Amino acid sequence: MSVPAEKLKAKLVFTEERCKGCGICVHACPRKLIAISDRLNNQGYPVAELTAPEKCNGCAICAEMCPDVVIEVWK
Amino acid sequence: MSVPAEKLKAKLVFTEERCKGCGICVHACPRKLIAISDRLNNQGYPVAELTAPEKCNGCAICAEMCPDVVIEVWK
Amino acid sequence: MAKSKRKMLLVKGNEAVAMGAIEAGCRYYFGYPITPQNDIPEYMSAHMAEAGGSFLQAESEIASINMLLGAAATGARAMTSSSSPGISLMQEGLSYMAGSQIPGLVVNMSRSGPGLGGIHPSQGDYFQATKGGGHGDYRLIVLAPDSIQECYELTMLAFDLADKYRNPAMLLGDAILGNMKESLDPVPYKRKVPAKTWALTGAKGRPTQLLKSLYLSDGELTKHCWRLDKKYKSMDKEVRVQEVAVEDAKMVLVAFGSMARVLKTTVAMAREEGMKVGLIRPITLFPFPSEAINKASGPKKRFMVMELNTGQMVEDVKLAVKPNTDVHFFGVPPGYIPAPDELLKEIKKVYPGKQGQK
Amino acid sequence: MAKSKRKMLLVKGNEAVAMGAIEAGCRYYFGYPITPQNDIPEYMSAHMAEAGGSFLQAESEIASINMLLGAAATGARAMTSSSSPGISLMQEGLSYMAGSQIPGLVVNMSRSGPGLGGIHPSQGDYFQATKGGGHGDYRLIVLAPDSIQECYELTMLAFDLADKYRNPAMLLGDAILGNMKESLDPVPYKRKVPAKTWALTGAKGRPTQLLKSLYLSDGELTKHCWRLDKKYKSMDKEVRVQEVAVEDAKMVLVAFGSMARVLKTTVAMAREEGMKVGLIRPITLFPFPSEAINKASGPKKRFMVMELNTGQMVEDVKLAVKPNTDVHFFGVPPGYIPAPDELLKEIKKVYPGKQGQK
Amino acid sequence: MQQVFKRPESLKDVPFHFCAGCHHGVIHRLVGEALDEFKLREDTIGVASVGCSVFLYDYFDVDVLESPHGRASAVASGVKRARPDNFVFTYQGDGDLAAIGTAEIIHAANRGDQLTVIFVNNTVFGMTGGQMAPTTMAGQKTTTSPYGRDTSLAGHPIRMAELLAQLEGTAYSARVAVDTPKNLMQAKKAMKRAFEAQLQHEGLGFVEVLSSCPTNWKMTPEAANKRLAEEMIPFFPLGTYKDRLAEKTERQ
Amino acid sequence: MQQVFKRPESLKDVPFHFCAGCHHGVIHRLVGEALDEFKLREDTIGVASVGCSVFLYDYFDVDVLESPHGRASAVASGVKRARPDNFVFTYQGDGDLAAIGTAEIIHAANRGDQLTVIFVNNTVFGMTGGQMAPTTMAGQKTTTSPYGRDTSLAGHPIRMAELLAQLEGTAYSARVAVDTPKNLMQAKKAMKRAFEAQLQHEGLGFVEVLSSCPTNWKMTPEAANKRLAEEMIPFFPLGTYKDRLAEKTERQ
Amino acid sequence: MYFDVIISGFGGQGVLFIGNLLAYAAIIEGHKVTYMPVYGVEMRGGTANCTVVISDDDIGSPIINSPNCSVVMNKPSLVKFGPLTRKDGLVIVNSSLIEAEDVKLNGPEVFLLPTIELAKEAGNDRLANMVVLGALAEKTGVVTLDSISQAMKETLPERSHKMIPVNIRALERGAEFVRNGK
Amino acid sequence: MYFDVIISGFGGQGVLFIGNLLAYAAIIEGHKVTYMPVYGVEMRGGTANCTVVISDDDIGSPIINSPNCSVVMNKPSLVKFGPLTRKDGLVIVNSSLIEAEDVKLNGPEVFLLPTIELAKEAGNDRLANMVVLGALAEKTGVVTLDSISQAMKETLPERSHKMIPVNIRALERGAEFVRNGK
Ligand SMILES: Cc1ncc(C[n+]2csc(CCOP(=O)(O)OP(=O)(O)O)c2C)c(N)n1
Ligand SMILES: Cc1ncc(C[n+]2csc(CCOP(=O)(O)OP(=O)(O)O)c2C)c(N)n1
Ligand code: SF4
Ligand code: SF4
Ligand code: SF4
Ligand code: SF4
Repeated sequence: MSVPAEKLKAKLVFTEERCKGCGICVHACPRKLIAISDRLNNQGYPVAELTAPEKCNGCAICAEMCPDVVIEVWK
Repeated sequence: MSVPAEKLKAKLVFTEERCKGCGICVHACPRKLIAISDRLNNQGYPVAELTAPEKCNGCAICAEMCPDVVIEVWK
Repeated sequence: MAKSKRKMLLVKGNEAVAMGAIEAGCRYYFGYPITPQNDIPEYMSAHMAEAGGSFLQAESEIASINMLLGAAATGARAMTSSSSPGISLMQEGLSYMAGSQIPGLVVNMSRSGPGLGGIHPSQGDYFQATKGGGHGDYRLIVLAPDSIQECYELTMLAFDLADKYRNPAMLLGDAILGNMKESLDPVPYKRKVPAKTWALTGAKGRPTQLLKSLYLSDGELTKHCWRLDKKYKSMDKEVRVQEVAVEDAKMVLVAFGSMARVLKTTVAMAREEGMKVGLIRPITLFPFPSEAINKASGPKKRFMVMELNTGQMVEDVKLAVKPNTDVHFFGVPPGYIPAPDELLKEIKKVYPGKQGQK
Repeated sequence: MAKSKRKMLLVKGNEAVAMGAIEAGCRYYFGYPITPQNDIPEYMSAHMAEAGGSFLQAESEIASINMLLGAAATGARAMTSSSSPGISLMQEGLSYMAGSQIPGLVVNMSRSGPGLGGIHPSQGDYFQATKGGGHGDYRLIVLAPDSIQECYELTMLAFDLADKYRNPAMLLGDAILGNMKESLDPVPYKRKVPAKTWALTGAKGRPTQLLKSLYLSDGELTKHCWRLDKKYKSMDKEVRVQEVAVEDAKMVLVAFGSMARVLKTTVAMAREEGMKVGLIRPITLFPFPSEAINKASGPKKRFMVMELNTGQMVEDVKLAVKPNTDVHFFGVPPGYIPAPDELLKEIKKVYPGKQGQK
Repeated sequence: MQQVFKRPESLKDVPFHFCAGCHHGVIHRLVGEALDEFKLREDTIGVASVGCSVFLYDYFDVDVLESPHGRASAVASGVKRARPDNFVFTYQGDGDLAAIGTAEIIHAANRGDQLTVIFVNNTVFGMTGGQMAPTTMAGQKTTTSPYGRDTSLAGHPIRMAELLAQLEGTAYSARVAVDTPKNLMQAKKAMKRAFEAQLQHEGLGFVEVLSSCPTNWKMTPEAANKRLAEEMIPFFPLGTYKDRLAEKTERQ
Repeated sequence: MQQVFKRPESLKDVPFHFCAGCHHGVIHRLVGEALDEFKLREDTIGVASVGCSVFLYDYFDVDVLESPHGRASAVASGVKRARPDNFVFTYQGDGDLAAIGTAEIIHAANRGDQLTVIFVNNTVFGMTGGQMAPTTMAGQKTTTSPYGRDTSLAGHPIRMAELLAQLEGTAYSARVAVDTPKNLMQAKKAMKRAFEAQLQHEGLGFVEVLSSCPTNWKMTPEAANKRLAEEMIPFFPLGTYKDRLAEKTERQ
Repeated sequence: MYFDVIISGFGGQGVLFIGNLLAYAAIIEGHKVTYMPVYGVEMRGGTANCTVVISDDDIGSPIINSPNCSVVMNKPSLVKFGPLTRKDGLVIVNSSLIEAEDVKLNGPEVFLLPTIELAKEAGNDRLANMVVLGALAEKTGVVTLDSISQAMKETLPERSHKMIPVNIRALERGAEFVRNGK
Repeated sequence: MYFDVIISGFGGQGVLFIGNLLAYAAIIEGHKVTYMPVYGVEMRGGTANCTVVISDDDIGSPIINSPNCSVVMNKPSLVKFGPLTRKDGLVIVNSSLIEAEDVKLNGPEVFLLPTIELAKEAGNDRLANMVVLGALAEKTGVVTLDSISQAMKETLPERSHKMIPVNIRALERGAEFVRNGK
């Protein structure tokens, strides 16, 4: 679920199949830009997503904290 | 090998069969009154003896230090 | 195992073992977690204190078996439980308990080996349990349940036999028996615990006592070993064995524990098809029911030993049968549980008079 | 074991083992002291560094076997040694080594059990060594020397077989063999160590490697166990056995290690008295020389198994003989070593055609 | 744009089997990052212990050896003696290292074996279903302390980082956590120090990582992180208990 | 005249099998005296370890249980759980307690098991012929360190009294010696304290006694005592490392 | 009388709970029964299953390789257990999480059950498992809903008894769906 | 050719040393030989013994229950091994430590040897063991003194070689006493 790269300060790529919906990124994000969606992946977990890509500055704290290395960050 | 009790300040009794001639009592005695004799016991050890019973005041340090509980002390 | 008016419970084999132990007066439990028997320590941690006893989670299986040695030496009924790798770690301690003639119960809800293996049901510890996995000439009393009711009742019996013979006893189950639930009639324990005059309780008003396995002077240990050997031989009278349709059987299956359980269905299927198949299920693995097996054997009988391993008890069966009895083996090492009809296929391959027999 | 021009040495069995190991390229020794094998770690501590290897006194036998597992996993020749109670503590580790297919040598200079027992020579660990004292379906390669020369040469062979089959090997001696001195011809090691492509050495320029015994997915472990079983069966070609005067023997003795050694004198005595007595000495206890025993057996033959225990190898002999062979047992549990003439008396009791036979 | 965060190369590109929110995943990644940083992937032999992290070999792209439960340090000591030029690490839980493996870690540390030991303290036996560990907090309910850990019978939680720091052969010992970004940064540093201890032949490098086990704590990942901060850290203080490299630098 | 020194009643009237000058004998006597002093002979269950002191039962006139090498503390923990009203002590060598028995003593202490542990540190494995122990001094020659203990491979000697003092459940931990009359008097006091720790249900009482092994040190008893004073005591300082009873008294 | 079923799904869907209830209900009705849960490490990673065998004869294996009936609560369970089900058997599919078109089994009868929706209707969408149990009982007749209710009373701790009514409603909703097809 | 002997005494009397020398000397003379020392815990408490068997055939047991020859260096050894010696055997008694009247054996020949006195004469009273070895060799002829000297050279570390001459003198003194009775 990547967000188009143009005119964004940063790009986050979620490997959704690996997300376990644990919500750690949700709490970690200093700007509260991540939420757990209603979407279930094939493992049955509701997956995390970036709610406001344009506000993300790519601090990568979510990625650092994610136990499942779900998020990759470009800047 | 007990020393006659009369007119002595203290009495030391060596259970000679248990003496291993280790010499610890010899070094422990503050007055240097104990020596290892030439006598072998049945275990083959040369046994310790009190050389000058009249000088012994029964401090019992030899007895305390003897690893084989060979010496009993009366006072 | 008569029906009763008590409420039937639906419990796991592991729980049945723990309940049986407490009912039989076991008051000290020492153990270290390992799948597939964790319900036992978990049950004990919840219930031992209210029974007036003590639950201690040890730092390892080595500590467990040695704590058991200590507690049992005081005359108390005590136990530990584990599964295969953990039981391997107890071998020195078991040898000491046997050598010092200290009773006590060790439960092995065995899992699959060798090594870390897995947590599948397995009967790969038969040799270890019955021949002595530890050093020296000694034996464990080994009981092998095949139902939840037996998990409960044989646990009680194991304590009794251990005390009677002053020898450690082992209850040998597996991952299936430990984890499946079945109905249990929790019959009360009624036998008497023998007086333990040898127990260490402090020398108040009596000479001091000593429990040890060290015998250094000339010939002393030789005597001790023969004394133990005599004791082990005398256990023959404790043999327990279940026979299913053996009398007229042309082909006799031998299996224990879970495997025997599955084979009971297979025997019924075979009988329905008109094949004279029977089953001998050793309940005591040591002492081994050699006599029952010998009786059922003979040059005209076909035997088939079935185990969840690559072939262990089959040796004891071969040693027990009459000369020229044909003994086959079918093994399923851990990782798969064959269904009754699959086993029937194997039986058909060697059923006497059938096509394809070997 | 041909004579040579090398200087004959007068060394203990323990030393011969250590010398053989270093000569065969063993460079890592891990061990914990225990009588009667302390000369092995002592020798190693003095000589391993100069051979370019490393001696490490472990904190326990459990640490020893696991250090051995670690060192051997890198492809190095490595070993540990101990005696009975210490070997009991290694059972979990041995099962892991076998399950992970890691070679390595474990020397058991066995002493008397059960428990602390004593330090007398004993053969009470036969079951443990050959049937697997640890959990699960696995076997050790077991070699049993009966002389100092064999202590040296079988140690070398044990390394070779371990490497060839990727399985732990055990040298099973006893307190006599470990502590007696005899002349030794220190023949040089000439065989090649096989390449160990499976070894863990860091994944430089190759895919990563893994050594493990855990097989969790459906059916995987079943396959692994059968693969191991096949390997164990294939070891049959490695059987080594010594036969003494067996060809025309009416009565065949079976014994290993020290006991076999003493019996060689007894056989000579019996022959002098005109009795046709022979001896089969298994040198490999696993694989067991069933074929040799089977060949020598038959309804007209009398067998007598003699062991320094209450009866262990006798089971394997009974499993090996032809139907209706008469197999007797004479055991001497630890604490006493019978002299050749005493053993002759026992033999006479059952020698065929003699008075008093059973 | 440049990639500023990516999966370390020493980790295989596969999903973890850990429960949702379990810290094992982060800790794995930190180890992977340290392996990358020191370019050790091809020189490493990892030693897996038995616990939820038993599948180390599924995740790390290095040679791996499985060890019996609790014996990882002894296994690693054996590996390192035979391969002194390889980098050798163990990854052990608190059941593995602080219960059954106590003797092995104490003596590996006391000998100063050149190993890096990652110790994951989540106050329970995770893999086997949440039984009490030596690190379980006083009063904590687990499946084998259903009424809470009774310190009068089971004692108090054991502090391994402090204990091992006492031993001569320990070159580095620290306790860290990965519950907050700040703690995580500290954890990264500690991880590297523990690597350096071995790389510079100073002795054993030890990092205790406080970790959550939402499954067995029966908590959401968020609540678990909170518990870690509020209950565990006060009893298990974060910090460096020994750092021989730093001592050396100071002396110079 | 009055008898001012006699064999304690808790010791049987038989000779010791120890070598000439070996301190095991004195230490046995001190334990016997403490048993007498607290009138514990009939309430005691002694746990013998495997080492030169394995024949405990030949000397002490109390119920005795033999344990496997290194496992005396675990065995004693089992005894004590089943018989909380008996006095339970172990007597262990440095091979037994500080090598193979490390995990068992650490966890018995950590649990605060109500035991009294007498630990005899003579820097070698005595019974098996003088091999290196975890307590062997740096550079010390033993049968398995023929060139002297190499600390770079075998580490430094381990200090058990200090290590155990770290653990919550340890109520008392001290190191004493019996090489001089003065040290012996201290040892007597420590012995009693370690008894009291158990008698007052405070936790584990531990006394490390520095001891000589003339046979394996290959020294005369006199030279052995000298070595003990000059080499051992500086590395293994005598003293009380923990005393919860005293702490309590102070607080009161 | 003989019946066996494998009930499978994510951890947290309560499949072990309903398996246990089913087994207990069968005991109440006087049958012999075995219940075998997955255990140990297999529970990590989030899937769970259990096997229940109900019979009037002694039960041999509590592990069934080819069940008469499968209840699959999620897709991975369908993939694993669907094909193992006997040709003449029954597969109850949680159609709230599994698309009908993904169910490609040849042989067993497939019964689609919108568990979450029905549970919601009964008052609590987390009771999808009870909906399934009700449907299973109704569809196979192996035990009555009454026995299941009874089993709940006997096995649930006192403090959970207040939850029984809503559970029963969910049970009944499942049964009703079987009867009415809606 | 067959010979066996048990040599026993206090620890420190050097009985293991001379047993080993005897065995090595026999190897030098081309015989087969076994040497079996006591080991382990038995060494505590101060007694030691070893068994040497020398033969031209393969040697079965290195442990002998009834030796042809016993050398007893102290009283406890006499008590233990004297009576085990074969009736037609030989007991060499260290008469420096054992009173002649204490030797009550019926059967074996008893040979009294004042070892300490003879050792003193040879130059070092601690070499009583070498006196015994010399006497044993002379009395039984099992090996020559030359072979024993040779064995010493081959087995002693270089740094001890300077002690060889006085050891040889003690050996010879023992042999001489056998020859001359004084
Ligand atoms: C000898 C032995 N005993 C017990 C076990 C069972 N076992 C497996 S993992 C484990 C403990 C897991 O806890 P921990 O080490 O804390 O790791 P976590 O799972 O919490 O990461 C235990 C006791 C085993 N495999 N082997
Ligand atoms: C499992 C096991 N390993 C090893 C031994 C051998 N062993 C007996 S006593 C001992 C150590 C003795 O040393 P220590 O404990 O220091 O006591 P000391 O003899 O010096 O008093 C050892 C290693 C044994 N009996 N059991
Ligand atoms: S932290 Fe990772 S696994 Fe957890 S919800 Fe966020 S992206 Fe998913
Ligand atoms: S201290 Fe005791 S054993 Fe030693 S010499 Fe003196 S009396 Fe004898
Ligand atoms: S059980 Fe606990 S430690 Fe194990 S993976 Fe799950 S959350 Fe992590
Ligand atoms: S060997 Fe050492 S510790 Fe053992 S009795 Fe002799 S002097 Fe004492």
